[in-house]
Amino acid sequence: MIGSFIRNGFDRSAFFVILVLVAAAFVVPALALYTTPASPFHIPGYAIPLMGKYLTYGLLALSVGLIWGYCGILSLGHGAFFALGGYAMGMYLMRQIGTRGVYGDPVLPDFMVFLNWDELPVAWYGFQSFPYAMLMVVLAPGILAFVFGWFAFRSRVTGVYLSIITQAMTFALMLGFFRNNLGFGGNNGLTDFKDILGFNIQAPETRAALFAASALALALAYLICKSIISSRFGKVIVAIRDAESRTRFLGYRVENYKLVVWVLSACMAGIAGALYVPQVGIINPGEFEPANSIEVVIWVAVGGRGLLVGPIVGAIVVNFAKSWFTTGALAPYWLFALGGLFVGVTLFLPKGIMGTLGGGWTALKQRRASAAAEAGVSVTDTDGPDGGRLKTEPAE
Amino acid sequence: MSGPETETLLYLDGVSVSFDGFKALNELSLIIQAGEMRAIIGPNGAGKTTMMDVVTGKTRPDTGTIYFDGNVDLTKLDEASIAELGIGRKFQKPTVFQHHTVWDNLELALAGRRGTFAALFRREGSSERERIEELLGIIRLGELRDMEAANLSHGQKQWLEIGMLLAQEPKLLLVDEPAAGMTDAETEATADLLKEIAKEKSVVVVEHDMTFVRALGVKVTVLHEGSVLSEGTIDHVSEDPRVIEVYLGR
Amino acid sequence: MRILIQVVLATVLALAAISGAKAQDADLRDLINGLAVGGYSETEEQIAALAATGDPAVVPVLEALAEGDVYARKSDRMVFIAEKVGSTYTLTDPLTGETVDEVASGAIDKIKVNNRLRRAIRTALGALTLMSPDAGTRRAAAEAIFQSGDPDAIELIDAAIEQEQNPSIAKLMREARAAAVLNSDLSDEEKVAAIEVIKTRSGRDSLSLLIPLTEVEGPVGAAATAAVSAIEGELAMWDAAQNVWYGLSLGSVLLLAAIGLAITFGVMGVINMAHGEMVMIGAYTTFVVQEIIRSNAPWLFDSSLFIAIPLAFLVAGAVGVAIERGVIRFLYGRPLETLLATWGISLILQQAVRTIFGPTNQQVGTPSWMSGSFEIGLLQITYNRLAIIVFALIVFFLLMAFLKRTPFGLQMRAVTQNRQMASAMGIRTPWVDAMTFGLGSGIAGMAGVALSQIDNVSPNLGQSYIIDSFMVVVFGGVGNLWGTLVGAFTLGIANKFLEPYAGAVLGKILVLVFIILFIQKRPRGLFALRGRAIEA
Amino acid sequence: MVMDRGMVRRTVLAATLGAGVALGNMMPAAAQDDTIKVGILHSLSGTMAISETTLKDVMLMLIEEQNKKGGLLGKQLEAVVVDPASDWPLFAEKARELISQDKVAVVFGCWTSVSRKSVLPVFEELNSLLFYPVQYEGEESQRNIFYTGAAPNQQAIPAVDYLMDAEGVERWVLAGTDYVYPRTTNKILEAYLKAKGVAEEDIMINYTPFGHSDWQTIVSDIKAFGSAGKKTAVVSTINGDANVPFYKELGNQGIKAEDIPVVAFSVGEEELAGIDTGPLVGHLAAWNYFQSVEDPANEEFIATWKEFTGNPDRVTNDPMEAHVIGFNMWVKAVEKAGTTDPDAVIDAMIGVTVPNLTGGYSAMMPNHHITKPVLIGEIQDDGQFEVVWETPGLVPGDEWSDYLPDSKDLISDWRAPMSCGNFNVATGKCGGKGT
Repeated sequence: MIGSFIRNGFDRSAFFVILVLVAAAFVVPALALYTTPASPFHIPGYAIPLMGKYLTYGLLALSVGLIWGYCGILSLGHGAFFALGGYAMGMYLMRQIGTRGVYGDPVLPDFMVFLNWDELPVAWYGFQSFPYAMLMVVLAPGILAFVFGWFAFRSRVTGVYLSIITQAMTFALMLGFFRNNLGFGGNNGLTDFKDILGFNIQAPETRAALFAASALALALAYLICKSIISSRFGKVIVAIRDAESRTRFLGYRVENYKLVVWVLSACMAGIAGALYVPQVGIINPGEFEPANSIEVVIWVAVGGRGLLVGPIVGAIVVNFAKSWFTTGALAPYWLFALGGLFVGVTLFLPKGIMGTLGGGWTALKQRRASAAAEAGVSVTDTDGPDGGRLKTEPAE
Repeated sequence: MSGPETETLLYLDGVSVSFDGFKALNELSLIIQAGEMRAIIGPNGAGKTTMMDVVTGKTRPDTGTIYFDGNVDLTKLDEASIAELGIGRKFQKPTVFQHHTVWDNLELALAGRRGTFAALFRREGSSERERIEELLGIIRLGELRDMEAANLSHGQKQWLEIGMLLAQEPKLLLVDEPAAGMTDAETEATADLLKEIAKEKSVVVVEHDMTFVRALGVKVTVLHEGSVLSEGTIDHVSEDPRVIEVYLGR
Repeated sequence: MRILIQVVLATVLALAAISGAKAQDADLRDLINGLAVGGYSETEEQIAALAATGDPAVVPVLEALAEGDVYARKSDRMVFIAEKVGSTYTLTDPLTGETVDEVASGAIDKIKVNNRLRRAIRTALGALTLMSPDAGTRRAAAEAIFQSGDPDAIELIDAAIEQEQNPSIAKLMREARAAAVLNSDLSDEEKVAAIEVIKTRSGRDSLSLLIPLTEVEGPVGAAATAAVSAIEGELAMWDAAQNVWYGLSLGSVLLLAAIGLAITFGVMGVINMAHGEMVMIGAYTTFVVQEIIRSNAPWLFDSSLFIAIPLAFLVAGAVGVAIERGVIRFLYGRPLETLLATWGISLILQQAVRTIFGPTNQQVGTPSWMSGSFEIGLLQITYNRLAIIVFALIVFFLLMAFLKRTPFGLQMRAVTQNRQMASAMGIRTPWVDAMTFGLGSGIAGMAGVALSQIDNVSPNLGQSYIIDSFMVVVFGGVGNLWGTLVGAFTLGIANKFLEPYAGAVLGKILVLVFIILFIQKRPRGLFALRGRAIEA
Repeated sequence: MVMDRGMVRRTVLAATLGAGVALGNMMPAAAQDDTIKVGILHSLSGTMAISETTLKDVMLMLIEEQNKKGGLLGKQLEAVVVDPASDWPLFAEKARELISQDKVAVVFGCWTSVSRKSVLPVFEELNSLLFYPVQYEGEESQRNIFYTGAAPNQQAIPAVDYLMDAEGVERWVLAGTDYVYPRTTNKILEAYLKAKGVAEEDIMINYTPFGHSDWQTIVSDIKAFGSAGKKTAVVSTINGDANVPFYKELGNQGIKAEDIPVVAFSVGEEELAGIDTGPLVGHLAAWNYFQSVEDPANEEFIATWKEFTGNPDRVTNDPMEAHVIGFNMWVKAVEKAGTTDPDAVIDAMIGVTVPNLTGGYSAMMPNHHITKPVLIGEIQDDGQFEVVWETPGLVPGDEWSDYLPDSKDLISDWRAPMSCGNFNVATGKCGGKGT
């Protein structure tokens, strides 16, 4: 059953995307670790966590692209799931510090000693165990998404209203996590990590492994998303996107479909957050900021939301541009560039980079097909007023 | 209150709905027999679409009872459950899944399990394919099976929607203005199609086009201001002075 | 009595003979010059000595000292009142008021004052000005003595009360006397009577006088305890009123911030993330207007906001029209994409303002008529908050009238309800779109004028209001201005009633959670437009 | 050639990843030998730009001035400016970029504690130097970081002493933004006040979120708290943006400095530039520098600054002075070491003494904090401060507060042989309170 599910989605384009990601997972670390700086193929050490970060953003964008592009749910609060996953990982990493904190307390993280806490809050129990922490990486965002989605989809909150309350959700969480009393480090968040699974988090090998894990996680997530949208489930969620009440009148429980894809997307975002934190070395409530979540949506739009690969490309392109722009003389102009990008993409590339590139090829293919049709090969019924019209652009 | 009779398929009694003080339905009572085809006409705002909304669970009535197929109380169910009971609905504006192919549209509408888990892992079987082929034949879209629905003509979309309705295998079809925007030839063909369908199922047609209603040749109910104004054959209602006053005479 | 005699004597002398006054003046001049000797505590002693002369002639120098305008000339250690004119200082004789010299800043030393000295000066001035012919000055004097509770002033006040014609000032003076009595070593009966006077005054400052007395043994302590609990009971009642007032005030801020959005988002369906930047542009317009007024026409400063309001409307409105024509008109029917584009615009506008005006806060002054407060019972109402509430309501009702009563309002509603139909009837829909967006933006700009009075004028100004604005509009019901009004005030008051119990942060979180749950119950907001068969 | 959609996707994806790989090659590679690079890590956009942009400008000015004097070790200095955009993870990323890629010799940067915490592991890992110019909560001492801003004992405690002695304050409101600096400062102050005999009920602690703008309730609470018949003062650790509405509300509700003075640790000349200070005259701030300090070095600095920015209205403030001190110390240490090698400079830094802008000298101590005078200033109506009190001598920065139970036994000394940031004098071991 699972096998056929996966086979269903594993077409040529999926094969290539996965191939690129899997290859990157092995080749990039190898180039970083086993070539000398003199080699033309050498990748400098600092670039590894940077590229790993792009990939985790790619995974986050993919999770948003799945629900927005295929189910029409525009979440302005996905940063919350990302951050929750990140916090779960961060809590594990904090517990690994042990006595190496500045106060040397074996159990309590520094910020708790700092605030004179005597014992570990209940929420922190179990996080010294890696499997438990990984479970929470998925469960924390998953449960939040389930509760939120359960109410919202059942009440048929849709469109803009849903977007706004997702924003309210992440905003409320941000305010909450900023509170030092909550016990997650307040504004400073969690930082100064030492080990992951016993390996020094700053070692090049660990970094390479984290990069590889990010690439593989992204490849796996892509494969799962691809399989979902190729299944009948995928057709149903697209149907919901295009005509929700029609779907309902066909007898589909729209809220259940939305809930499943929403929770899945939240879990993916959580995993992205968990991979992000060890690579950037800090998690703090700033990740909950509504502006961050909006930025994710924009990566998706830039890359192209009608395709699964679009969000991944969008996240990588925008963040690469950000890294490049915020250095040196161009730094003051970064926001102009970013703002201009958003306006430009919505106006001139409504299908995003990948949608437009792909659309170009589809159009070309169709033109070839129409040339063939004129040559005598009937491709379509031309009865209706526009039944035989060939679209020069693919519909979204 | 006595229960609805056994051969009655749809039973509305004293149904009222109001929006911000405006009474869209006012004590509407209506009975559709099993196997019956009924045409419903009425001027704009007479409550035709609202009637469909309350039957399909989109709008909850303020008062009144609606029973389906004996003693199933529709006012307590949501759209999906009502659809599963066997009520199919075609919208006024053709509503198909624009970005799915004709084939996928029909496949999605096909009767069967609607659960999320099944949708994730189940693949279509040969009996399903046969049924889709059959439907494609009925709605004459066989050639266009791989075309995206967005690219269909208006008439083709109407047909596709009717096809999707059939795929649901409902006991009762609610059809809202099926002939709107169609050429004369298409209108005629649509009337034939509906008559064909009505041989096996109950059909309620809401329509403005009198030629079309006449072509159907069935019992007609005239709605006005949310309740039944007149009922009978097309000739009977078109001679009813009240009907002429509110509707035909304009 | 000594001081009274001196006052009378000084007045008589000053009026009688200038030659006689000269001798007095010489003594006073020495005392004033003494201000420049030693540190703060020496200066404080000197202030007391000046006050003890009871001579009204020392009032100007004490007032100037409190303002930090008194300097000592380095060459001869003479003390003058100095005013900076251009790059030099004009020295004025503190007693005669004559201009005596003009010196560079290096030639004089400022006599520094700190809070303690300012308090001493306030007390001294209170005693010296109780008999002033100006009612406002007498009132301030009585208030100053009430604050200081200086027992030496009792006799002075008694004399002043006898002469006082104005009953409200006389009451204030009796209260000041009571405060002084409580600090004196007079009999318990006197003190108990004084406690009664202060109890009727009520309020926080009365509490601060009485609370320390509750620990005193005997009848005074008992009376004070009774008075304290009476006042506290009264304050508790007023607290609720105070919360309502704060809620209304916060609500009016939310209303102002959201009302423009109710047009651009609620009516036009544009998810306008650049809305906050329109507010910011309005605030910066106010700043520019005030800068121009400061350098060119300082006498206009009190009207600066009235000049800024229409200008802010025009500037923000013009930016809005430009955004609509340049970007948004290509995106109608794709609301979620307007979100992306306007977010981009907001980033550009923020950075543009940061580039032009710099990243730091800009100073927007408060006109004098908006400063300060008055009291209704124990409820303190600040003028600027009151002005903002009134302004918000005026804007709201003008907008309602505009939409309901003018041809443009009719066209606007026609276009938003049925674009094709409106277009077919000859309405220039693109023009109406642009004007509607301009209207929403312009109103946001006017909100910026008001918000510049209570918040930072910085490039980030808009960001802090955007989420709240969306919450208000969505909570109230999209497309319904009344909903925005009710929504804003409901959220404002709810927030303020939660804040004392839950704290500012938790209060805000609770309000957000409430909105999320409320939207579940009413997915289209408080005042949802229920329509027939809105097809998905 | 016919490409299908999948191939396009693959190509673009590969190209994008490739671009990421090529990141290093696009930037100027290794440091050129004829300049010494100085990294500047301050936010130029986002919420912190309001404070940090000025620090970037002052660094550019200092570097320009140094180059006019002939540079350092015979080389010119070259500023490398990056924008971490008020985004804390981006601070770490940019720090890594400055050190690994641009090969800067030293970095001047950060404002918030969280940005410092974010970059700290990077400086440790890559062994470089960071000069951190802002007053902070203490409880930290790291080998690669030099703290030129005030520790709590160089700001908070003298301010409270002043209020107690000069103003006779007996009742205290500790109001702050809810983050680590106010929390720690208030804990230290609470312990200190209690040690001075202040009763529990005479201390009110209140925290508000970042950017809090509606202060009506809290200001009226302060008024209520202040009406108990004892002289009351507010010790404010309210951060940045929230100050303007706070002070505006104080002015409007008529809280005068003579009645309830507010002493702030995060309000300087820059912050006041956004407020009409008329109603605020007499409220206080504690810093180690004020623009109004009359001293030739300060006057020269202000003149240079105004000329450099081309704006006669630009003010100067305490963190700017910290950068001046830090930069001069670094220059001196490099000259002393004869190299920019981090280890050599870190060793040479300790003991370096340079003039500050208030007429004295500041020295780098073994705990990587510096000695500073503490000044208390009252707000004037022209937006400046007037110094009303100052410590008689210099106060050395104490990174581990004596008033917190977990840190009172800790000291730090980065000289050999101890070379430890958290040495426990009770256990005699390096590494915190131990077990």
